[in-house]
Amino acid sequence: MSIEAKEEFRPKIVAFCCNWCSYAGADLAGSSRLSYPADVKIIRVPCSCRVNPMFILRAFEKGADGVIICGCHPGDCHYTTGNFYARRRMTLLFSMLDFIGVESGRTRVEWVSAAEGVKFSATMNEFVEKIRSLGKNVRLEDLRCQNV
Amino acid sequence: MYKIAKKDLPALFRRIAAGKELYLPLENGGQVNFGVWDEGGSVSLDTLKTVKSPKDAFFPQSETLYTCRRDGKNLSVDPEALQEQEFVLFGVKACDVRGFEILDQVFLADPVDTFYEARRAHATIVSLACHEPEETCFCNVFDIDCAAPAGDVASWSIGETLYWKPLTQKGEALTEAVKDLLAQAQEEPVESEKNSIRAIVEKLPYSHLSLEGWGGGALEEAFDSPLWEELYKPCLACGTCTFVCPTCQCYDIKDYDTGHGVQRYRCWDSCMYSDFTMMAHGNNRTSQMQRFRQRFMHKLVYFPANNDGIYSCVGCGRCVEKCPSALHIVKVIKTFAEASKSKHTGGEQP
Amino acid sequence: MQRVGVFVCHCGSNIAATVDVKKVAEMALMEPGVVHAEDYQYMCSEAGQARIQEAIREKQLTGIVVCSCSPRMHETTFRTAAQRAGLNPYMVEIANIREHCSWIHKDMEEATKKAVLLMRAAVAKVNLNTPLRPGESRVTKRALVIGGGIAGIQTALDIADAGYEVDIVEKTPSIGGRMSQLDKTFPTLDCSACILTPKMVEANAHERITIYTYSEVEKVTGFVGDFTVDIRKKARSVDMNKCTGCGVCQEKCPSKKTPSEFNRGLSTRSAIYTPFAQAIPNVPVIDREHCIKFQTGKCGVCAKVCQAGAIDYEQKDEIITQKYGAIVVATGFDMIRLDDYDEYAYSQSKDVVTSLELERIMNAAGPTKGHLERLSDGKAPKEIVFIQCVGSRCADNRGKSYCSKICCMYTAKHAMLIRDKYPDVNVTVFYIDVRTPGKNFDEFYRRAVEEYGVNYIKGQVGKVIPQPDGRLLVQGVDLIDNRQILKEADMVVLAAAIEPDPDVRKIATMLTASIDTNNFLTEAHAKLRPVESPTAGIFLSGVCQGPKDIPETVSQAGAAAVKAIGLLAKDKLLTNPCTAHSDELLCNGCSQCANVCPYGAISYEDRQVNDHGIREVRRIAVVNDALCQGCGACTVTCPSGAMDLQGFSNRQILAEVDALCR
Amino acid sequence: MPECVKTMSQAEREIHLMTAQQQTTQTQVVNRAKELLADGTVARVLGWKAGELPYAPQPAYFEKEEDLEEFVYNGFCGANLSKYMIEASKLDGKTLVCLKPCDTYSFRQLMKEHRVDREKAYIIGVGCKGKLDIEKIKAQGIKGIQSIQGAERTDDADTLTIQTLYGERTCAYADVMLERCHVCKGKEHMIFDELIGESRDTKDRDRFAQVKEIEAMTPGERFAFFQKELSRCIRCNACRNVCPACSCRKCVFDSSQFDSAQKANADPFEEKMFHIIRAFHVAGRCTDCGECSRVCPQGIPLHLFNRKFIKDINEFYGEYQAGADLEPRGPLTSYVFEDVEPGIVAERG
Repeated sequence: MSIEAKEEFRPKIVAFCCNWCSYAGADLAGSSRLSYPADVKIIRVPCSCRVNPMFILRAFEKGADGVIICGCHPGDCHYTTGNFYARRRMTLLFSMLDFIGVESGRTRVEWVSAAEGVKFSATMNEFVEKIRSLGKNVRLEDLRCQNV
Repeated sequence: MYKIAKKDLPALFRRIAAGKELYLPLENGGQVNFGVWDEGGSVSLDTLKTVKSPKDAFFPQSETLYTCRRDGKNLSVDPEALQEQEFVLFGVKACDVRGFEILDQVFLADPVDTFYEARRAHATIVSLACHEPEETCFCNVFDIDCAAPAGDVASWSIGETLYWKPLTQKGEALTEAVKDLLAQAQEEPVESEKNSIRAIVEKLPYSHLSLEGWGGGALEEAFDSPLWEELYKPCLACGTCTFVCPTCQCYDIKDYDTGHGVQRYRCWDSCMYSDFTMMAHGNNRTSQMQRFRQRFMHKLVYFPANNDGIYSCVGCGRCVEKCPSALHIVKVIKTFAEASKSKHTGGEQP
Repeated sequence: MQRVGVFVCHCGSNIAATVDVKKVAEMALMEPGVVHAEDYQYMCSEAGQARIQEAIREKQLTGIVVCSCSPRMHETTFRTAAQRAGLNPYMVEIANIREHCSWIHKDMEEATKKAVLLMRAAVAKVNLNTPLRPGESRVTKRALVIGGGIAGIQTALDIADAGYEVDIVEKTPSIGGRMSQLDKTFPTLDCSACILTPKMVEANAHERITIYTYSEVEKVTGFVGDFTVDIRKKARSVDMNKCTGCGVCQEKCPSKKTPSEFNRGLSTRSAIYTPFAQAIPNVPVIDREHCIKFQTGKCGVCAKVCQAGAIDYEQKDEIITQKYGAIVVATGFDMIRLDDYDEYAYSQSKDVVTSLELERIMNAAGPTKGHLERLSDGKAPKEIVFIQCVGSRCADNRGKSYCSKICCMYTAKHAMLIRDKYPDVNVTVFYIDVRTPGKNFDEFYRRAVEEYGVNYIKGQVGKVIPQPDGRLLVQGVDLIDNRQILKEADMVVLAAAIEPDPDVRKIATMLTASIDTNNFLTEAHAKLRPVESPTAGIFLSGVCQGPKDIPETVSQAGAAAVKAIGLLAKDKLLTNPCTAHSDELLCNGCSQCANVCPYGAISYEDRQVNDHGIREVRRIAVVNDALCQGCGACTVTCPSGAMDLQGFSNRQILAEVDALCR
Repeated sequence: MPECVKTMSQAEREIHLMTAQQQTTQTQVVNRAKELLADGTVARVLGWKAGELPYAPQPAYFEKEEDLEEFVYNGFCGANLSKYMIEASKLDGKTLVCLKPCDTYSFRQLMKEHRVDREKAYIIGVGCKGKLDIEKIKAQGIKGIQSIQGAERTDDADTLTIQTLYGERTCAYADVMLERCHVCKGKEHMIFDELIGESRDTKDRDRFAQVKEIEAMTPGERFAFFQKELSRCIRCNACRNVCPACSCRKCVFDSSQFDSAQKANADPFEEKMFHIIRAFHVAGRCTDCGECSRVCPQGIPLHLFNRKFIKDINEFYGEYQAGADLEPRGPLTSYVFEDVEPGIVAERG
């Protein structure tokens, strides 16, 4: 392996997945052996509505390059309405991040059902690709967290 | 006494900045604050008051004390290096120079604050007389002469010329380093400028503010005064007054988790904040009245009580300008002085 | 500080082949709080669990992390194991290093690195875990069944037979449902009424079953074990206690022009009516919309002729409030409306009928007394065409994407019955596929084709054109012979798709039970929990969950009953401890959280608080643990962070974020 | 719809207005306040009193009639007093509070959130003809201010005359108004017990013009813009503490809930975190009263954050004005099935 290839940019990506649909979708992707880059790490939350904007900013602060939130499809929320609130919150938050100049591709919401292992894997592949093209997150990182 | 044409100031700055870090009042988005100058920096020596005082140069709003790094279960601790680079603070007003002396009382007293000490030792202060003092100024109440500022070099901005007078050895050294840019000058224009400044100071609304009722001896009386209960009410409990103040010196020490260790840093704190001096059991000042009282008692009673009568206010008037509720030290001083006067002249107790 | 044990599972080679499990265990020991780490072949095995329990006891562990398969798989297993060793089950966290790691990554180094991160996140979380204890709530030993069709009746009978009180709420004047409208049933061809009526009677006579007909569920509050339901008993205008069911009122009623719902509008009924002869209860209702007395104030014939004096024009709707431990939804189905299928001329010709209408036509108690005749002119048809999948298996938005499941079989039944009774009538069936899975189903279909000579054509009908002579021109294709077919028919029967009763959406909302895009109620698990709704205490019976035939409906009804009985048999329920809680010192009482709570679990109270010496009365949010399902919507709405979720607290999630971004 | 609790009969009110016609709003308020204090309707008055400087009146409570001699109401009374009503609601008796039209939106929003007690407030809706920004006056190079004439705007006096240590200066009233007055929400009071003084709609700008300008920039330019603006933030919390929507008993940035108790900008991330989260927490609740920008000692245009959210809410979920109604659900506590997806942000580019 050449040195160049070794230093290829490997983004840090945090995926918040709701327990009922998307986490199960990720499980299905796993049991179907549908691969996606190891850069994606999943945090299980009960519902997409549990994701606080502060969690997202915290991830960026600590050096994440992309954050994706996955939940049940609108109308299918285990808690009936959680993802509707999540949708509004994230729309506004993403718009604000975009407004202050953070690249809009770094954040994403995707609805993935428990049956959509294929979609989960495809989404993650796509998202990682997008983050790789955007490069390292420098606009929302706390410099103190850089491991030097 | 030396002088330099104002148009040549960039050359002077460049010269100083070549060997040392140079702090100047810089304009950013309509606001002027001290900052490290570089080519292209928008210098504003005409601004009477920077938003923040220049105390950041010695006591930054936030500074790392040491860094712990974690490697498995092993920890290593790296103390933050002390200031080693020489730097020049240019354009400091008389009140702010006095502000440094007050901070010295705190940080250079035993136990010495080494971070502060190192910065003080490496700094040369070029002060600047206040050409046009404003209605919020009351430095002369604390015997500060804004026409003849202290510092290592004093300067006066008169017309198109900056007059320059070294006052200390450090000042002489700096003068030596830039001497080819300076020309010899007469004292006379400076003297006349001083007179004109002092004449304006006489006319300032707060110039004759009475400090009656204050000072180290007023402890119990002032502390128990019912006036606080009335005074504090509009206070929003923000930290604006403390953060723009040249003499506020309280700080908090906090840890930041960097993911691979901890950075211990200190940052300015404000006695106006509800978590100021928070301890495990809670807070010893539970109401905003108590927090409000603390700030003024500290500046006007406790500090003079412990520092030979020196008040820890320099009359810069920044808080007077910036308080969102138009509530500030002048209001407090006056209210107490009036109450004290009426009491001593047999007037009604407030 | 916690004492954490980390257990890394090989899962045979499922994990160990791609993740260096020894390395993960070794790295775990570097983490704060971790005092024990080991790896083992199958952590979920008896031996694996024993190792965990031993470590908990010997190392006095206060929390454990199992790096293994998905928590959806074995979280409960490990929690139970930990509990047996004396550890609080909520001090267990799972790092999913199989589905989310070893199974999707190939490179060992990379997968191991990720597994270590996932382990660290779980350790970071468990370090902040606190022991949680489920609360208890009582169980009301009474069940509510919504819907009085065969599904509801069967469920009610089974629950009642087990010894619990059951109430059936039926919106029409009689129980019986769709099955009561059917003539014969496949594949045995026994008479529907003959097998249904005894069940109806049994339910009616059962000492533990109360039937509320002409009633609707109005409001549901509460939660599993303790629902409170308001039932609106609509004014019947007939005193149920006095009426003898003699039927004179119906005979004498001068308003007889109302289309009969029971006969699908193919006949009319009086304004005071029982839907059908065997109705239970056999007490009529006055349809006030069509009653002359109610509309004009003049008439009152029924009151005059009623010997029992049962007619009560003053009767008002009555609200019955009752507590239940379990609720079974059995709201059934209806046929879709055919407005969008005008190519089949349903609205243009009386001789184009739906299969349910045909059931009524064939039925001896139906509009034609069981004679097969054209509704337009009363003539006996000679040529009948059946069209399958009208609105089922539909690719476009007009119909339903699903298969209605029952149509193939009932069409075979219809065809067979017609050919049997009227051998001179030609029967042609246009179909996409004939689907006959089920005991004796395919044999039944083959009999229709082979013994009764029903003409099955694989292909769809494009258009049905009413002819000037009253006959119907059917344009179709034969896909096997690949040719156009033009066929003149006397009657066309449409196998219209079935859909959940439209009222189910309203009911699902009241119950906070989830519903899919087709309005079928969603089951908690498609395979493993097919008769439970994800909302605890709500069970599903019959077609409200998905298309099914009578035997399936009855078996599902029984299954739902068993689930409900299982719940009612308990005296107390343990509640999910992962609920939201409000910190009284941080709460603003602003009511934002209640706005987003889907369970109405948040209320406010004025409470005396002591905020570090400041004593005052504050409006504080209070979460009802039994109602809270732990979604966390409130926690994000709360600006001060007063509202937090146990088991998924702000700090726990942040700790995971930090660990993953390290 | 404005809520008007009629405490005076229409006739009484007309007479009151007629006799008061020649008086300034200040005198009328003082007279009325004295009456209400005297008859025990209210226990105290919350208004403004003359400060140390001519341009800095101070929010103040008056409990005695004679104290009201110090009461002042003029163009410098920009402070939104509705937030003080949170504490005043805990006191015994009613508090007479003077609210300008835009302040009443805040009061209603606080009512909705149960943070103020309507029963504890006697609201005098004071007229407003635009409030002044001392920073803008000073930005014209006016310093050493001794006195100011014309701070009480009338129809025929639209100029400020300012005596300074360095001579007399004048400036046009409209040129030195607060930013928020240029995008005035209108002269209607949303809630009041009685009205005193006339108001003027001073709107002469597009409320979202600046937001649109920034939106039109490239991400890099936007980043540079906010980096520069926010770099001045000293985390004094004046914006938060003055904000009527930031009414939390304990702010998340002061508590350990999210490990977010930060007091200083040790890193540029923190000021972004603080201002984004603050704006997010008040999104759908912020009435756009503009107090945050008014009090910022560093002149950061903080209202841009709030306006961005308001603009998005209006575009995505329909026009919404916080505090214009008492409907408990706001844009972030409601939804419709067809809401836009968050992906719209990236799609818009």
